[in-house]
Amino acid sequence: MRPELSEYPFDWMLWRSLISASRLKHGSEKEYQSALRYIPYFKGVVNTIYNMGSPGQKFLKIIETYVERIVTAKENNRKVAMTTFCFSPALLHAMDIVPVSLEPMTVLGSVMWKRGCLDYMDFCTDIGFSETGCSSQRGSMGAYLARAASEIDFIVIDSAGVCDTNSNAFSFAATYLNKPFYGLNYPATLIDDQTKHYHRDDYRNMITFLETHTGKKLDIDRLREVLNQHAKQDALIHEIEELQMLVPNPMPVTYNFLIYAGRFFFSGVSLYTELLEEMLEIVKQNAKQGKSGLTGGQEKLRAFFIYIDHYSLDLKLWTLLDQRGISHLGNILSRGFSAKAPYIKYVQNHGYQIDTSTLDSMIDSITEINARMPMVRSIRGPYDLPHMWLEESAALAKLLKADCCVYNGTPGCRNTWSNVKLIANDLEKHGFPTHIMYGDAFDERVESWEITSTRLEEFFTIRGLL
Amino acid sequence: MIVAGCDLGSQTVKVVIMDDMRLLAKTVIPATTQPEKVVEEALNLTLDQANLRMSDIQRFVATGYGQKQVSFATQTASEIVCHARGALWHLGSVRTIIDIGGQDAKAIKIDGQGKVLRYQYNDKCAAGTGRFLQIMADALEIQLDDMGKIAEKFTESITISNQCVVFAETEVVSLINDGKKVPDILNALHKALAARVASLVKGIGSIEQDVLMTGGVAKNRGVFHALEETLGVRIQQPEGMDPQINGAIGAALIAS
Amino acid sequence: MTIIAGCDVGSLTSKAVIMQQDKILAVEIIKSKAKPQESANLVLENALTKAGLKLPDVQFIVGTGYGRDHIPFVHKTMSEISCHARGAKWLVPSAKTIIDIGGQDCKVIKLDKTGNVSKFIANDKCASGTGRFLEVMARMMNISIQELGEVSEKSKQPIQFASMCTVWAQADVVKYLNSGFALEDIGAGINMAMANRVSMLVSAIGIETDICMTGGVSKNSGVFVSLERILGHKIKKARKLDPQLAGALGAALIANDQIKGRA
Amino acid sequence: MIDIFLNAARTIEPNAVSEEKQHGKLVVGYTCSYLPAEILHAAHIIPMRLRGIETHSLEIADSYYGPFICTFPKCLLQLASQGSYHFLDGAIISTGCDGMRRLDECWRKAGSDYHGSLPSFFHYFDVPHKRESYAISWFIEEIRKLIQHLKTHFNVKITDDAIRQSIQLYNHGRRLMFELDSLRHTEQVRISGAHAFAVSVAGTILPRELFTEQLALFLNHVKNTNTIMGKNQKRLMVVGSVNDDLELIELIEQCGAIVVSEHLCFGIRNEDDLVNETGDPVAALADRYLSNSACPRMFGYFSERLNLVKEKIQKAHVHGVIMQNIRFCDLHGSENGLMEHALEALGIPCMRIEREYGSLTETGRIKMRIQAFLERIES
Ligand SMILES: Nc1ncnc2c1ncn2[C@@H]1O[C@H](COP(=O)(O)OP(=O)(O)O)[C@@H](O)[C@H]1O
Ligand SMILES: Nc1ncnc2c1ncn2[C@@H]1O[C@H](COP(=O)(O)OP(=O)(O)O)[C@@H](O)[C@H]1O
Ligand code: SF4
Ligand code: SF4
Ligand code: SF4
Repeated sequence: MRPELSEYPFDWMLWRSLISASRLKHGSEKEYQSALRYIPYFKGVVNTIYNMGSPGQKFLKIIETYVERIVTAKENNRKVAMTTFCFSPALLHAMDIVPVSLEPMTVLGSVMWKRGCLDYMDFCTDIGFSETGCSSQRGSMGAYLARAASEIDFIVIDSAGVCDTNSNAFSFAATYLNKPFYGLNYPATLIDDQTKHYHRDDYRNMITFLETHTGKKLDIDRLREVLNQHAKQDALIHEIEELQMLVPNPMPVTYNFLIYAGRFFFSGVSLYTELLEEMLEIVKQNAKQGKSGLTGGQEKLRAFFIYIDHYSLDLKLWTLLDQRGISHLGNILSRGFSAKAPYIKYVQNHGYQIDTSTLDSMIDSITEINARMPMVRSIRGPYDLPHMWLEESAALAKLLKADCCVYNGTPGCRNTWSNVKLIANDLEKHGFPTHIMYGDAFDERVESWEITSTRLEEFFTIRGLL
Repeated sequence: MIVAGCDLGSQTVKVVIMDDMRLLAKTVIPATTQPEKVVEEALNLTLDQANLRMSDIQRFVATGYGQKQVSFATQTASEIVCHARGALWHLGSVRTIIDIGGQDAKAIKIDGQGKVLRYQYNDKCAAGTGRFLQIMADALEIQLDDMGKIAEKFTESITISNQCVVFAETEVVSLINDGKKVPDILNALHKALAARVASLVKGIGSIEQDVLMTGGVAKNRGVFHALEETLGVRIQQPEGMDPQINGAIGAALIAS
Repeated sequence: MTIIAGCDVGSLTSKAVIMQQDKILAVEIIKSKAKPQESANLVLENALTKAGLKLPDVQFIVGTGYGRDHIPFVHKTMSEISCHARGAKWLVPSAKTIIDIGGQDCKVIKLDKTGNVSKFIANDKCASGTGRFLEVMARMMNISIQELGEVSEKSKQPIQFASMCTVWAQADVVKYLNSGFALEDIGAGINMAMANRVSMLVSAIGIETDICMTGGVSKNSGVFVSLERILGHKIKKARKLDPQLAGALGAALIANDQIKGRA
Repeated sequence: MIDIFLNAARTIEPNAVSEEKQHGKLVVGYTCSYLPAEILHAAHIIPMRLRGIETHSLEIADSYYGPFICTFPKCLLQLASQGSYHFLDGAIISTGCDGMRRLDECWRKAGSDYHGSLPSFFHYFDVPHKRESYAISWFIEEIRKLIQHLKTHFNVKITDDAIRQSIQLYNHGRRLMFELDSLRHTEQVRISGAHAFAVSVAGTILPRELFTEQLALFLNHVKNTNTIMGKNQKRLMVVGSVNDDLELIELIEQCGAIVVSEHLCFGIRNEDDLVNETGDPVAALADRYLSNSACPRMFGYFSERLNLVKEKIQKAHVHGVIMQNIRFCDLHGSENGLMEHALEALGIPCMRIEREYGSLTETGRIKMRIQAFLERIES
């Protein structure tokens, strides 16, 4: 790794950049200029975020707070857990554990820094980790493995049985750092009784693990508080989702990103609730005026992402969509599966309910929430089972009145790359022109954004969509 | 109406001049790092052949990698669309087009009106391109034009599996070292390339007839036959014409 | 008078070194032929002619390189790794880490105190860490392989390339060329991509100074300098001999050991 | 004598299996060593680990799988779609790794595109990635589901007694395998690595009765032979991801070494311990199969695996370890990375290679590495 990178901790650098960024709008011109010096590559993103209006500023606050909690965990006597984005952080927040979710941290590095997290990625390879693994973990994981970031105390994940690449990355980290490791493991089926029992046993066992390693008992009141917030957040998201179905879609392109990023950071925490409230307000206003959320005002096309987005410098994907008049209808990460979600409410037993009456019911609720995090739910088991990845993508595309579907992921994703051609063919049969992006969401060295975007635009033209 | 089409490829630049649906003249010359200049050169050569002047050209459409660099083009169009148009001009019944150029391979599915239904480029890391053959020809010290002919003399069936151009070259070197014969190696290379391209064609759904093959590699009989065999269908080629200029023809057709 | 020779039949070039004990009598580099036997015969013959010798004058010949098993006249074959290690140690006695980039392969070799190979790693992944990659790119840009090395000096802002795969990187290069980017920035970007790949191998094995570079690509100053920058260490230049000859030199030195061992 | 094993290891449809088929025996293929083959055996079905050797092109497989996937499941899909598995009466796909578990969808899809390529019995078999008691209960359920499906589909009986007998037979085979393995630990090795490996591959292919019977004979033969192999040769161990390709072991031995131990998927590592012969046989199977943490698909058990390998290195007096993995195999790719660091720290020379699966491997480059590795060990 470049020597200068190990000089400053990764998360600390993120934090400083974020602080400079959130101060931008408050200070004088001079302060503005001096603040910009700290974030030379971050200017574009900052502009994009500020252009989102008040939710943008709230979002900056959220990530700043998230990273701050990591950086200051030791002095505040909190334990730090390395975890994955598909693990609901609500429980960790309830237990006062500071989560470091690797994938969102990689996203932050990728959108903010010119070289993204490439050097950390390469560090993983240096120490023997498979180069072909998923880049979303490899990015920030490298910093933690190189000990060029805050120290973590233990690792909890939930991707066994869902994504081996992901589980493998974390178990590698656990071995390399010699830290306690707990991995939830999911059966391929989702809603049968056997699976439900299994979820509960496994999840409770994990709580014991966390209690042992923090020396603290799970606090019922805090858990209730977190779940109540969670329910509120779900309701807000559902309302936004309903509005997204309107033509034109009143939601700005970047808001999907805020929805899922916020959820990965602060599910069950009030900051995220406030973000959602502010977003809903704007979307509602647009809806009332029959306005599209796009900057240009005119919606030419509605695109539904069936996997993740592309996180290169300056949020280039969103800028492209916005400029071309394309509405972003969400991706696998922005989907929610509470029993009241627009898609799930017609599907028996697939959604989760939040029941805060007793400790047991609360643990069951959070267990089920976790079993329905985007990847945990959508890409476990065969993709074409009823209401799994394929069927749910097709149904959502239809519900959201999408004109086309787009796949974007990372080459490290064995899970989706094994089936992406199948799902593209199947979605075409459902009448959705489907484009497969070959780039890596986090590593521009795989395919430059130049090529990726050219192919994407070509798809829109050739298939007669634009 | 007299129009011109230009396909600015990674390896060659193709220019055609057409009068309505009639092909008047064509030029294929190697591409350089100055796209604008080569196109001008190719265009002049073509104009000379057709006894025309620049001012006679009413419209000029450019396609291919360097399409945006041709400032005097009246319009640009994507390669996929141009290939579809060109193919339909050759053969009205065409439904599947396989185009293998220097840089990439594409499979395109169209309907009777020439509308693109599906298309796909070669997968990343795939060696299914003309460049692959060129590098192999160099390694074997033979001419590109002769590859097809030499391969016909093959006697032993061998497998070349590596998916990467450079590594496939190493594999070829070890095959030579093992005393394998050049025709056998060539045959294996053609099969390898055909397999890569076949998976592309199969990837966009069932193969619909008629199938037309275009692009520089269509001139290689070895690849052509290997592809027919792998796909199990008859493949056609633009009749009496250089398959390499299909994209340029499509561009010209879009112009008119 | 003990005359020995080393013959390195590589994928792109074939090299021969003829020595009399520690003294180099003649060297030769030719482009490899399709058949390794032919390359071997020709390169050795040329070298012998330069030295004014005939084949029977040579007492021991060691063969190496991809074609090593097919060289008709050798007494022993050794892998390129051992030969490059031996050759590099002779060229730069303080060397601990050797980076050898040839046409088809990139290898990083670590030596112990006595100069034995203690660890090595070779590039298994995509081919972007090989000399061939550079040649394809140079051809794409219509410049010579020598020029490609030199452009890095002129560049202020190297372009960042998709460095994972030759075929794909090529598409990028074409795109940048066609979009009118400066040749030197593209060239520098290519050298950088290469250096990045190689540095990953180096870090994987762990750096130990001094570092020395051999193989044809070590003559590419762009890669050389970029690599120094990424690694944060100086790389020692081989001054006594063209570093592309390190493999053949090592082979000759091993031949010398064999003779001594016998005596 | 070795011929029956070699034949089994070198062909996807060995003679011995075809013969049994002609006598009306059913054959069911499976994809991962975490499937308790005893169950199939108890149903009078020949369990057969699916293999991808004899693949020459991936043109069908590549049209389903994306480019960044391990070539092993791709080879299986290719063979399946081109009809090379016509002799199968059924197939079971396990949640080995992601690429492998996705063979389920790909194969089913190929089944509709290539008529007859999907066996009528097709089962998705879930395997937990951990071994807490509740995971074992889940696994027991999975095994029972499999039993039920087999029963109804093939109209066969699978009694506890039959399973118990199968367990005994399999255990007997395992004991013989241990014995064969221990013969490779001695200073004077009487069996080449390639032959020993052929035996363990054959163990997953041949009808078990035939296999144990032949293995017993072969053991006697090896014990009494006078030919000593690998004198003064370097003793190597091969570890890592799936390999059922004799050629890889042969290539290593051609370079002048002898392979005295493996820790590969398909090798002895899957036969490492015995199944309890008393009590509920399904529970015993679940317990034994899940307690085997030899494969990195069991997350979080690295140190156990490391110890297993270290133990083998000691027992077999190994001079160096070749760690191979198929390109895009994340599990073994990073496992090899960790293991390399741990073993090198103990002074055991290691070399990692990444390759394509089986017949797609390109031997030239690998050979150079093996030779260089041997030169390194010797110097
Ligand atoms: N006469 C020929 N015989 C066989 N192959 C040829 C011949 N001429 C060209 N090719 C192949 O065609 C490729 C160039 O195709 P082309 O369609 O011109 O590519 P592009 O459009 O990318 O420039 C070359 O790489 C070469 O492999
Ligand atoms: N003068 C030079 N300047 C820059 N690069 C060079 C020069 N000469 C050779 N090369 C590079 O060296 C490579 C060949 O290296 P070499 O060690 O001879 O390979 P091999 O041993 O595999 O035949 C070429 O591919 C080229 O990239
Ligand atoms: S993107 Fe794919 S590989 Fe990465 S964590 Fe998600 S499922 Fe796993
Ligand atoms: S390597 Fe592991 S997961 Fe893969 S088949 Fe073997 S035992 Fe199963
Ligand atoms: S080698 Fe690895 S990736 Fe391939 S099937 Fe086995 S475990 Fe899966």
